[in-house]
Amino acid sequence: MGDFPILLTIVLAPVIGALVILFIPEKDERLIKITAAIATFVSLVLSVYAYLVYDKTAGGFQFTQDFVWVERFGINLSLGVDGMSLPLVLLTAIVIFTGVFASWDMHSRVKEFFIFLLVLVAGVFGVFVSRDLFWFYLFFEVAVLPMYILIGVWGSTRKEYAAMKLTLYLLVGSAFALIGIIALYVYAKAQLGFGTFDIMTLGTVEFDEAFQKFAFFLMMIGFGFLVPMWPLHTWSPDGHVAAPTAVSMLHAGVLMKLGGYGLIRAGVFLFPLGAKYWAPLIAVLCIVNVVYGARVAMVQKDLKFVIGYSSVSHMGYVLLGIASLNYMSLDGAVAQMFAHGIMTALFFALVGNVYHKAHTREIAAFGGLAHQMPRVASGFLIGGLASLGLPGLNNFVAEALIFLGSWQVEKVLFGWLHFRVLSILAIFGVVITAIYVLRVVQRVFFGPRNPKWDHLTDARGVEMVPIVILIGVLVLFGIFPSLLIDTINVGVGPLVAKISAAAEIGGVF
Amino acid sequence: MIGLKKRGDYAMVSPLVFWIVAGVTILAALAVVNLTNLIHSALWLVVAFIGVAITYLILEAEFLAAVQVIVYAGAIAILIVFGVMLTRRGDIRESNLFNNYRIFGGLVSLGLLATIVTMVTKTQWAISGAVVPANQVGLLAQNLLGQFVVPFEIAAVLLLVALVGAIIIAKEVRD
Amino acid sequence: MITLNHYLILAAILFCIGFYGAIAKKNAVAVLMGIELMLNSVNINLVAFNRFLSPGEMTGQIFAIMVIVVAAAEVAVGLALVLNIYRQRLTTDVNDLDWLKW
Amino acid sequence: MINLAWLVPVLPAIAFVIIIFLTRRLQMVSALTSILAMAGSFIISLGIVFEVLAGPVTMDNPVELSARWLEVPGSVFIQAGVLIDPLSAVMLFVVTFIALLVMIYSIGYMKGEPGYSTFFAYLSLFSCSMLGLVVSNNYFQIFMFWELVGLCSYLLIGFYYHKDSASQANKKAFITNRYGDFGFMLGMFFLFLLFGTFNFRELAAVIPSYTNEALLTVVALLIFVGPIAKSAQFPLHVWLPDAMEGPTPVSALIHAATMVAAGVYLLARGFVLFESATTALIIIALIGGFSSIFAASIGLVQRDIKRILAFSTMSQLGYMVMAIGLGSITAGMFHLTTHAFFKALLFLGAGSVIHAVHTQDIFEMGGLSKKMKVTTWTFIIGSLALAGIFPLAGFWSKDEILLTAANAGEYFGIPILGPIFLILGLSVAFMTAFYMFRLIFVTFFGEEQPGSHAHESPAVMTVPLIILSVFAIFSGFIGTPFTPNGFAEWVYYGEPHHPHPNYGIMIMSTVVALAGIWLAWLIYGKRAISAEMLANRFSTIHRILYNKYYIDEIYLWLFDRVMLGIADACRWCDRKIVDGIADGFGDGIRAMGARMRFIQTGNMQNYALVIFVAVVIIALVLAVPVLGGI
Repeated sequence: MGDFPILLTIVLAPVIGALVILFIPEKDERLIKITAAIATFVSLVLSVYAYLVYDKTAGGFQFTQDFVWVERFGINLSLGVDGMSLPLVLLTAIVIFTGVFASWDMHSRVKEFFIFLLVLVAGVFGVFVSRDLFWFYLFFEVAVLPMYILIGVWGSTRKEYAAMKLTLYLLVGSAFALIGIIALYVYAKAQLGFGTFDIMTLGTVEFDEAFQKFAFFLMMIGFGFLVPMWPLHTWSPDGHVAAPTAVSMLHAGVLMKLGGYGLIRAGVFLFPLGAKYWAPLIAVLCIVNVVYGARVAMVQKDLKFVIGYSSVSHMGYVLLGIASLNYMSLDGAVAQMFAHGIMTALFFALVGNVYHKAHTREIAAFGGLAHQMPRVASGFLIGGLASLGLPGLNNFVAEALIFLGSWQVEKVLFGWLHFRVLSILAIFGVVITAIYVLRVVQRVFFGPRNPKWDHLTDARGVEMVPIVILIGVLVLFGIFPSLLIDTINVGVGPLVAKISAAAEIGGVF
Repeated sequence: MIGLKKRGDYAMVSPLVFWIVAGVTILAALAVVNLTNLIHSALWLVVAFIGVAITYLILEAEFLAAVQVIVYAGAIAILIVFGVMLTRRGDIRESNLFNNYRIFGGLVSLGLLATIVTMVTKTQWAISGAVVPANQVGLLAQNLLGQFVVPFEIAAVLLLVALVGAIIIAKEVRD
Repeated sequence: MITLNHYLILAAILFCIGFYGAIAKKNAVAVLMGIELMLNSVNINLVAFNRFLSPGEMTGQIFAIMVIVVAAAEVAVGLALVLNIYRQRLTTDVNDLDWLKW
Repeated sequence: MINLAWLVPVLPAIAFVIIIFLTRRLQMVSALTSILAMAGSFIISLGIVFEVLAGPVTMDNPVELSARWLEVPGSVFIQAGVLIDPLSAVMLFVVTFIALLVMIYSIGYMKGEPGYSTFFAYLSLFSCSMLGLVVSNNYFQIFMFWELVGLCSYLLIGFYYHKDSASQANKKAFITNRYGDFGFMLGMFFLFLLFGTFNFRELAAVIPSYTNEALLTVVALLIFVGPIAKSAQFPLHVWLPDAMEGPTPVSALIHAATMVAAGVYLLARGFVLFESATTALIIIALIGGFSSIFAASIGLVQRDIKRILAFSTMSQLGYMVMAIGLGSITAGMFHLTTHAFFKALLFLGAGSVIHAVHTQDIFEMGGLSKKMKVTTWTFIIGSLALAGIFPLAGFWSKDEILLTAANAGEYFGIPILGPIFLILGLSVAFMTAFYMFRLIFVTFFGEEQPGSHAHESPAVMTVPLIILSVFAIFSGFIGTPFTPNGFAEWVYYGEPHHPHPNYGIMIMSTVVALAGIWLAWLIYGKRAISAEMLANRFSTIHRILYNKYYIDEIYLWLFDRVMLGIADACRWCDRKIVDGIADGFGDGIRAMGARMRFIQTGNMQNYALVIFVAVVIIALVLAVPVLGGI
């Protein structure tokens, strides 16, 4: 394949798909869906190929391509993936491919829906493959805005409210990040003598301590909105709940990962000192995320809200991984992004399936659904088990690495709160997760047969595609984690080297 | 105005002419604004347009002067009068009244004027002593069809669009 | 001797009068007239600058021509609008036209 | 054979995959697939056992095979490994053997159940996890399989998911075990932090030289939290009785013979750690002993045949934990082995009974001995073994534990401990004998229930019973004080020390057990003493015992009030405070907009005026100063 522009194709395939759909008559829904499936399949195949071909011994950015865009400001469309972004590209490809199948039963304004969906995913791909901060930001905005329309038009329950809330939160967040990026650019320009947005070049700049603290704070808030970090998180459950199935999958599965990825790439990598300074704050907030998110999930009445809050809780682990700032924890953070993406996509695909057929998501309305929908029940159970970190599934590996990593941290916050106490709280989150997951599984799927739901049909045909693929991925990477971790190691290695090279600095607390 | 002397003579025109033309134009403009009869205003507008045309002549831009007379004093003024006629309602003598901004608007205008005048007088202009070329119309044509052909064509399209648009907007809508 | 400043000040006076008309009149047609006066004064500026600063080039005059073209279009469309509004609302009083506010 | 050890867990896993994906509709094929795979594992295990017995593989010289499973350069290296020493060889044999018998038994027991194939798939998955746990060479792997057996337990308890009680029970089992795993995980991480490895052998090399005993004690106790939950020790025992909602073969395999014993196995496997933390060891012994008597006392008054057995299991597990806590992994593991045989036998016998009478309340049974001869006799053999009657298996292993208990004072250097544990052990032995024979007299010999259509179970169920009863009788002989080169020479920690026969303890335990049987006979066999009268006389105690000391109620209250209370508070906070602030921003801006609306008059002249005012101001501010002021 030599010089074949893999990454560019990955990004453009959905765009081309959207363009083709533009010319398909509205009535021909099947063709539209098939086109979308093909477009995303191309991305998926190429992502898998890139994942397999990526040279782990060489490391660094590979499959690079550069297009000069605005020379004066040093903005280039430069693409490339390293061990950190590659799994996330793969994640995106898997989630969108399955997402298309999960929306196979969509029948209103199909054409527009798939066009927006594909544009959205192109933006997400773009974020993960750009090496240029400007494009990183640009792609990010491309990913956010279609979300507003997708939720506002095709959503359910308080969709206008949720769409508006989500968009505003994300835009506020991205505004912070933008300020950070611009400040970074200006500072680096003064140092380097030329302006550039290239991450690797920026990574060579020695930022002074005050600036690092300032810039990392901006990045932390900006991407913290996205992750979402407590207390900036309330957009996410509302958004999850209101969004249509495929959008929920993408949203929880991938969009939130942009935050974690951005925080690592544009935060920790560029400002290791700033990261060390602010890490205690992130650590404290992420524990709130984990424990509090899980607690809130425990008493929700709507199935999707449970999953929404579980995402808040699980993304807390990612933040914990970042806050711990060592090899294992950062590895775990990236792996957790991947694993959680797959897991939560599975959840939303299944809930979407149930909701589409039963027209309600209220937990209390169900019971004994395993009689009518055994496959959905099994899938949900496996998702739930992944969620509570069962070994043999991908999430366990990620969480274990995060915990192991955070366990190594010898910091003491506020002079009395040992970092390990935070780890313990986070690990306790696993117990709470088990409680709410099993509670939902039991109330919805177990129990006596409820004749009210006898008309529901089990997942079959195309509906099985997302379930099978997502579970397959969870199990594969769960049993053979080195398939995933070895790649991530390659990406995190240089980052860790940079962190340990940075001076030690007292934290904010 | 036709048959004036050879090029360069306009510069010799007595300052008096300028003062008269300027005075008339300003008075006409004031009349446009201050009269309460819209028809009168329109007519005084024609006077002001012609005054401007003469000013162009003094500035040795006779092509523009001609265009000014034809387009403004001719076409636009007539259009406006038509507009007045078609929208007439009530007493024509009370058709052109002031609104609430009469005083405040006036003050702002005066302030604006003062500002501009200050700026104008404070600025040192790089006056060029060069002579106005002989064949102005030819030069204009060369420029318009050469260097500025794209704006020229766009202007043409704009006119066409404006024409069509005006027709469509003004057309009676049948229910 | 009539200098550039004289023309500029003349233009400024016309402009301010036109502006006053556009601001302070009730009738939409009168507003249009004010705008025409303003455009004319701008043209005077353009031509005067052309004459005094770079007599060899025609740029100023070409600009003026463009302005005249646009002004013509503007009057046509503007009057059409006024006509249409008059038909809908039976008024030409701009104070009644506050639909920009919701 | 040892080099094939990795196949032992893999074969059932393959069976699981085959059943799930291929043979769900073909019930018998599924069952045979499971059984074949299990038989393969069993044969390999048998080979391993013989090789271990014959060869140079000892506790000090194990065989270890491993592959790289997960690595973060310079930080952590986790292996997928196999560690074969006599300890794991014994466990392999026990697990594969009982799993095989239980699977064969299930062919008959599960006949006609929907989800027949699924059941065998789950059993295979469980076998895979349990065997993986047994052969693990590091803490991390053992933890993973530890959770996986928990999952299988969850799935199998909830096999009758249409029953509300079953779906509640499996949730409870999983969550309770989660608390245990939480502690286990913390302990494991601590261990890694201190020593930088998870591998048992590497740890064994470095732990003894570690000096900070307080820290080691904390680590040991944290790890012990895992076994507390898994082996149903007080206070995390609440799940085990409820787990009896699962099909009976499951109870036999998972909740009696193997999975619940995993906790004991872990203690034995990681004994070097506990041994280095004496305080932890004492606490382990106390918890084991307490659980043992606690469960036995509850077992005295229960009515449900499976629950009685469940409390008995809990009590026996407490015995084993106590033995290990008192420093003898030999005794603990020996009892684990014999207990696995006779407790599986008892459960399968109970299954046979339930299969015949379709009830689990012993007072609704009665007189079954006439109709179910094989079941009755095998059940009695099992009970005798459990009660510890000479010369059955339970006698020898219990004897060894009591011996250990008697030596506890010496071992810890605290003389008072010896008598305490000995009395504890003897009282448990008494209660055990009593409740088992209460069960037997009521179930098999009481009056026949009118309209009972009980009948003997098919051969596929009774043959495993017979095989197990053979083991229940004879398996004890591998470890008697009179056996040369017996169990104590295989499985030991440090130096093998052959037990010397202590006839005093032997006689005491026999007398106590016989006394228990006699009392049961008086009350339930001969009915010389009225059970109702006793229950009324000691009604408070009876009620407390019958309600399992109200532990469940306390937990429920804690969960409802504390857990859910906090959760509700969090939700309220999320909606009202966090979201309130966020929405407040929005509302604030909106209100500001409402105030500012008057600026937007919609009047274009107004707008133009403002624009020009601004122009004037900007010109004055920006341009004029440049030109030299007004």
